[in-house]
Amino acid sequence: MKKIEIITRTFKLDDVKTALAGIGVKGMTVSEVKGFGRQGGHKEVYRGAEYQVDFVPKIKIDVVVEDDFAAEVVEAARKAARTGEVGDGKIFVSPVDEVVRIRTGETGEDAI
Amino acid sequence: MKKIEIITRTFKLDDVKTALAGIGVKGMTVSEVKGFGRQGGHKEVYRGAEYQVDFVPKIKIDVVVEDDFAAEVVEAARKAARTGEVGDGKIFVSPVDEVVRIRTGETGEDAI
Amino acid sequence: MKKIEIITRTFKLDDVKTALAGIGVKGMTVSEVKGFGRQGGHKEVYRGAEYQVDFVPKIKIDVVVEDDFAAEVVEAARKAARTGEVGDGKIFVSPVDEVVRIRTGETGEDAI
Amino acid sequence: MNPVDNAFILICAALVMFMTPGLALFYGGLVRSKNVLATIMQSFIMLGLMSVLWAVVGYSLSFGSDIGGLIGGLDFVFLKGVGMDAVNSPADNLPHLTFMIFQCMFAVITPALITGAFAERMKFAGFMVFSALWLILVYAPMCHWVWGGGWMGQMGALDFAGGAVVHMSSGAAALCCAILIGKRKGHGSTAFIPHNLPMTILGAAILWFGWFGFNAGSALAADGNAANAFVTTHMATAAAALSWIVAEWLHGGKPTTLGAASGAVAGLVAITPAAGFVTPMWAIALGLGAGVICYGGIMLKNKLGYDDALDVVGIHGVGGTYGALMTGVLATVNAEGLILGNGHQLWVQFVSVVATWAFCFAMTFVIFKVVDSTIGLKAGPEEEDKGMDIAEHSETGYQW
Amino acid sequence: MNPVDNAFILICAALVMFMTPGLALFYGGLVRSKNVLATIMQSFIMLGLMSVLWAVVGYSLSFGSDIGGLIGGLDFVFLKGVGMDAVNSPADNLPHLTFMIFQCMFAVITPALITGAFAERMKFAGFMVFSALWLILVYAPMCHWVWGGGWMGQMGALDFAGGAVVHMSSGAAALCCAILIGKRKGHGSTAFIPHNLPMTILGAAILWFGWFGFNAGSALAADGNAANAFVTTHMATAAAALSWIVAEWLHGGKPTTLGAASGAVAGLVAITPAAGFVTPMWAIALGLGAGVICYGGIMLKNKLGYDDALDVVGIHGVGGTYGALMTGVLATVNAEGLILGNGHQLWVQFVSVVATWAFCFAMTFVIFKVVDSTIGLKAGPEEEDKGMDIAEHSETGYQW
Amino acid sequence: MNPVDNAFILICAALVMFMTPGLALFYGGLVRSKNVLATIMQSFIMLGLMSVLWAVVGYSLSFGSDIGGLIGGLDFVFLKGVGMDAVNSPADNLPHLTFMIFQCMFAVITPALITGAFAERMKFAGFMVFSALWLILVYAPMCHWVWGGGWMGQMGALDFAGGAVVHMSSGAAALCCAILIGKRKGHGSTAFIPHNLPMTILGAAILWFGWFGFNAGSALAADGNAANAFVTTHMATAAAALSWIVAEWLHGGKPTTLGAASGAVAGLVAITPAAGFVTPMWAIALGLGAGVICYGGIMLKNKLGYDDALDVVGIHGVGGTYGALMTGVLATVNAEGLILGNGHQLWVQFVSVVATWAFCFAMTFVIFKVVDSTIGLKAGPEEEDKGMDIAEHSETGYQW
Ligand SMILES: Nc1ncnc2c1ncn2[C@@H]1O[C@H](COP(=O)(O)OP(=O)(O)O)[C@@H](O)[C@H]1O
Ligand SMILES: Nc1ncnc2c1ncn2[C@@H]1O[C@H](COP(=O)(O)OP(=O)(O)O)[C@@H](O)[C@H]1O
Ligand SMILES: Nc1ncnc2c1ncn2[C@@H]1O[C@H](COP(=O)(O)OP(=O)(O)O)[C@@H](O)[C@H]1O
Repeated sequence: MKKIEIITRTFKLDDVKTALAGIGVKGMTVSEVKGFGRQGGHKEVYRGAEYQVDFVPKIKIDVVVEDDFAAEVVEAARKAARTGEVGDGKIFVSPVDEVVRIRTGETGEDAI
Repeated sequence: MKKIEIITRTFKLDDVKTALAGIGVKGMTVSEVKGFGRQGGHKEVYRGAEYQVDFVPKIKIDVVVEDDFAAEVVEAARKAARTGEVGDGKIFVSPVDEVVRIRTGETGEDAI
Repeated sequence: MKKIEIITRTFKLDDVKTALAGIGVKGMTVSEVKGFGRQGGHKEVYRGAEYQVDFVPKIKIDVVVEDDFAAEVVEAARKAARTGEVGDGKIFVSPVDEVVRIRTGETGEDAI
Repeated sequence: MNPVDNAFILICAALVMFMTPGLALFYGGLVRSKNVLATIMQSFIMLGLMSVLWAVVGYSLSFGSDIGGLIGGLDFVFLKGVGMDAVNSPADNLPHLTFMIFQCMFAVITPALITGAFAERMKFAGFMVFSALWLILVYAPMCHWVWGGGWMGQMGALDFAGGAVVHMSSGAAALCCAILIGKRKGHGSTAFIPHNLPMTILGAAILWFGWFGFNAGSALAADGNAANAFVTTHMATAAAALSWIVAEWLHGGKPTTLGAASGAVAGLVAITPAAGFVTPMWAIALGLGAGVICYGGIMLKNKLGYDDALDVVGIHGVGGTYGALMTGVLATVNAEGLILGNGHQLWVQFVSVVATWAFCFAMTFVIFKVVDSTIGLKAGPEEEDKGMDIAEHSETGYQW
Repeated sequence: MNPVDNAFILICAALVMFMTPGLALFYGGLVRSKNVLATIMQSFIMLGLMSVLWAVVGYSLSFGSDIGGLIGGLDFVFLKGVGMDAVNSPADNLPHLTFMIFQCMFAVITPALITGAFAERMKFAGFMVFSALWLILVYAPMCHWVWGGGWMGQMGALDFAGGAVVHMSSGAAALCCAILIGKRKGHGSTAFIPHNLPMTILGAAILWFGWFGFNAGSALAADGNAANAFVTTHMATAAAALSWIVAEWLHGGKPTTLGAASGAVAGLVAITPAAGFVTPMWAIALGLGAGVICYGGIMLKNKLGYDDALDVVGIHGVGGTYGALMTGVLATVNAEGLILGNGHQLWVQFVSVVATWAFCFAMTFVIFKVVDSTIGLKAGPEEEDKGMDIAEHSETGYQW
Repeated sequence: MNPVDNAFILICAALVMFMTPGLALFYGGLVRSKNVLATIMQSFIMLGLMSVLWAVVGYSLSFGSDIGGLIGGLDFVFLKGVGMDAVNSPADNLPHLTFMIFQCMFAVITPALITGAFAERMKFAGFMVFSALWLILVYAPMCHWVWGGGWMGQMGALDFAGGAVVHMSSGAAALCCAILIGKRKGHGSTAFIPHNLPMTILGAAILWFGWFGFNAGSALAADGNAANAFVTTHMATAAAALSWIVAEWLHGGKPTTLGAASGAVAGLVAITPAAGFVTPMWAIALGLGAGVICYGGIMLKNKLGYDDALDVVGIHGVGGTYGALMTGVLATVNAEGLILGNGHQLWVQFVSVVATWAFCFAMTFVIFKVVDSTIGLKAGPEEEDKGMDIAEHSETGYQW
């Protein structure tokens, strides 16, 4: 199985979720993260003291899927998340050895 | 080595931590996440406007352990996290190539 | 490609970021996490009721890099994050099969 | 000069001053967290800008010697002749300064009320100019017409504490601004969920607290009228908080905390013109209606589709109008409304409602267009994405 | 009618009104974030429900013409005969409306105090009915007995601003409710850590501020007694904030911010019955005791094991009782307590304490059982898990 | 005894009391979230500690019969002879208790102001002792010198509501403490970003609201002077909020919300000594200057490099000094300043400024050194890392 991590803009969460649910993804897990990249940050000023903030708010969506479903998921996520501007983010795919559903104890592809 | 990701209900954090510590896990890292799955979300209403919120608060516990300890950890976590209701969550196991302890520079299993 | 997860003290974020950017890392993603480990937690008291809090605030920095760059990144992060006290944290290295840049659709090392 | 009344009105003025930061929190909690400071700022800075303008020229335009029923003269510019005694004071029981500063607090909060309409997408520089012009071209005339000896007051329109001057005027301006500035990015598709409702409740509580100064203080004396206005204010507000949550409950949802707070504000708004003219039990009736009607006003907005972000029209526009008309119906204290057989009063109220909406909408339209085409008012889409806090103020609200 | 006293009491009434949202924040900060709105709502909506009920019938039951020392008559239902002058007013220096609204604010906050006991697990619909019944069946009689011409006042019980009427009554009700509703899910095994202590401190600060209206206003005149009550209130509160943190410090912990805020509230509660009867230095002594004794009351709860979530019993029940008894000991201003050799006063206080606890506990028991078996009061376990904000109000407090 | 003035000053005292928790929030929002409670606590607990000390001895040292122009006698220790009537009252229109408690609130907030200087790194136990000594050895003498019949007042120094007594004294103490305690860990390399600016704005709003009690109440009567002080306070504050954001705007940044709040506080500070002596229009001028000068004061700190964490020196030290001198220039009401040709007044103000800075700095130095070398004041580096909330109070501010 594969874990697909989609790091993208916060306001794209709903679009990506809908796109993935649309192709049959049954579950996913989302975290709020801060990203550093080409996009650059912004300046903040407090009582005249300037601070450069290099991190921008992003979301990370983790989805674990069967091996042969992975490419389709990546493609759907990419399309849904894309705006074409710097800062759209990345998708990482990595191997997963095992999955367990806590409720039932099922393992492997049944557990996803 | 293996990384075990346990995604489960927030109020199960203490139970899982205690169970894992009980079988000899020395460290873990926890994040607050939002989960989408079979459990379903809830409705929110603000001045008459309804919003469907599909994400429910979950926690994710990451534990990296030696290869042959992984199965035991998964089993302990599964038992501790289980309520039997939809939404108990998932456990993912994936490979880790290398571990480094920052303080000492130790690597591999010594570093866990 | 490799994913390097650096779990360390919150106030080390800027140092690690600067160190990694210094050796040419172009992007990273940061989450706020809570860590359990040898460092131990602290006691909290509310109206005379004591609670032991075992988790301490940490940050997790995820960086995905080319395979042969990984060792250098780990070393730079380790140096920047180190204080020598218990609680400095860990670095985990794991395999990544594929990377996609959402904006351009580039894949593999070009996408990092 | 009566020291009791002086003491009472000074404390009331402090209470009314406190309402503007209360409003800042009420609004601030309703926006997304990336806009919290910009939203708060638009109310808070009115305490700075409007106060100074009021001293310089606003007070004089409102309360200077009447020119044709339309505007006050320049007698009091730079507070000339506004002193520590009652000489020239429109309220001869109060030091002129006391009367002036009590009125100042009304001039501060009124433009702040409008900001809810264009929240999350307004540029700060343009906003400051817009507000300054609005004070002079909309608020000061309205204030003069009703309280400063102008035509509405002469006509006999009843407006105890600002149903027209404060709430209809800001409601009409809000409607105009919401239409002209256009929708927020994502309106209709994204959820705009309040980021901090406890802050909104706190704001509503401060508003309720301060409104005692607003309405009871509008008696301008610590007499039985003040007591009555105090009680009607409290009772209408209580009733409206209840009826709003009942309305949403019956309408298929749950009774919400935001509903209770919104209902309270709706009640406060609706009782404002009536506070000194109705009895406490009629105030309860008026409040029960206010909660339901303002809730309906917001449902209507959702239908019509303009993006009045924080419902200034639904609460202040609708509530103020409803209150002004009901004053013409229910007045029995120091005035006679329809229920005492005086249909004329309702007609007068109706005329004042129409005139207020027409004048304030039209004038706001002109001001908005002028400022928008010179300095610019609407923030760009990238600014909206980043949030106005960073884009306009280089700050962020929270660092947990 | 005395305009000075009218001005003073109207402002005091506004201050007391502000206490209820203060309490909402005080309690709201202490619960888990998933219950913040429901907790705030249970206080805030009392401003709506209790105020209207007070005007309709509560005021009359409390201050209508005495019927056998037990309850007031229906003379004032729907505020009949409660006017802008002092006619019929229990305080002949005040407009009747002023007296009525000042008392209204007490009737609002008292049932709100109870909500801390059943926080995080109470259904809203049942709660509303429970509170309405409680006002009529518990608060109104208590208020009549003590201040409305009923038997406790006749007996000579001293209760300056509501030790029995407000604090013991709500404390006894809280104990009853905490036992009947049962524990929160996870009680004993999970940590229930306050989610927002700065909010709690803000609430405590608003309570302290508003309590000046509560206690000094209870002199019902802007005289030396008001000055004394103001000072004793402040000094007892200051002393109790100090002694609480010293108690927890010595008891093996650290001096906590929550301790300082809790101590302040304990001091405010304890001085309430005594405020007009003791000197400032005795108030300090009384306050020093209050901080320690209420801290002890909470330690006791931890032993006894009932789940009084936000310590209403420990602070209002224990503090009110202690204050009532100490009034019988320390009274030297306009009354004579034990230290002036008048043991009888302490006995009278003791009788009033026992009667208040017994009556309020028993009556609350009946009301709770009736409402619970008809409408239902306790939320289910899934609702508790989700949090009452979503379950009961379809809202969430924060979206960062 | 005048009941109007009594009512007015009691309400003003309540307003001033509310300022201390307002300050707690103002400061609390500016620190990092791990220090929010400790910061709030350092202000809040002053309500406990200073109030009790004031009753025990502080009031007497300040207002007891003058001893050589330097200190008050022990006539009023334990509030002996401080009663419900005007006997012995320094203000013969007020109950002695009313005067005492109004002054008490000033004694509470002054040491709280200092805490901004050593925020995020001060131990609690040492802090409590430091503050107690500071009240007795710095505040009480200063208060006596200026208002209690001491040499500064005799010399003719004008300080309407505490430019020297409250703001310069705390500003000088803050400078001394910031230098002695040293920098926070990471100062210069890490960003110390405010964790909750809405909380800071709320604090500023409460300060502004309460300051009406502070300044108008300092007229000690509900007369025209109170009206004037009320208006000058509001206008200077409004003007300073504006001029601060204009200064930062021109200085190359953006107009910030924190700037508006900081400017408001700077205006409040600067007008404090002048409130009763200048006209409203001069107050606007004074306020415009205050915003710019205090902004400059903070820029200077960034140059000089001491770690006055929350800018007590820049705002209270600089603002108080500027206000005191400007009082000597602009006074035209009940006094004559330079603009009326009375250069002597400016000289007197100058002398009082120098004496205040010198005395307060030196005395604070001694107290700090003594407490630091016995009980200890600076927290260790691990405590700083963990945050003072956990290290000193075993609590955390938020659990989302
Ligand atoms: N090598 C990397 N490892 C981990 N996260 C990365 C990496 N590069 C980029 N990211 C994440 O992707 C986000 C977007 O990257 P950025 O370079 O700003 O734009 P783009 O994806 O359009 O090239 C970053 O904010 C960061 O969260
Ligand atoms: N394929 C998946 N990838 C990542 N996370 C998942 C996936 N499926 C489920 N989850 C996580 O597990 C949680 C529980 O899943 P859910 O389907 O609600 O119930 P259950 O685990 O009982 O089948 C989800 O909220 C989500 O966080
Ligand atoms: N096996 C593990 N799996 C995941 N995270 C771990 C593991 N061990 C430690 N950590 C993380 O590293 C942090 C530091 O570990 P700790 O044992 O306290 O100190 P040190 O790294 O100095 O040995 C922990 O707070 C936790 O977040």
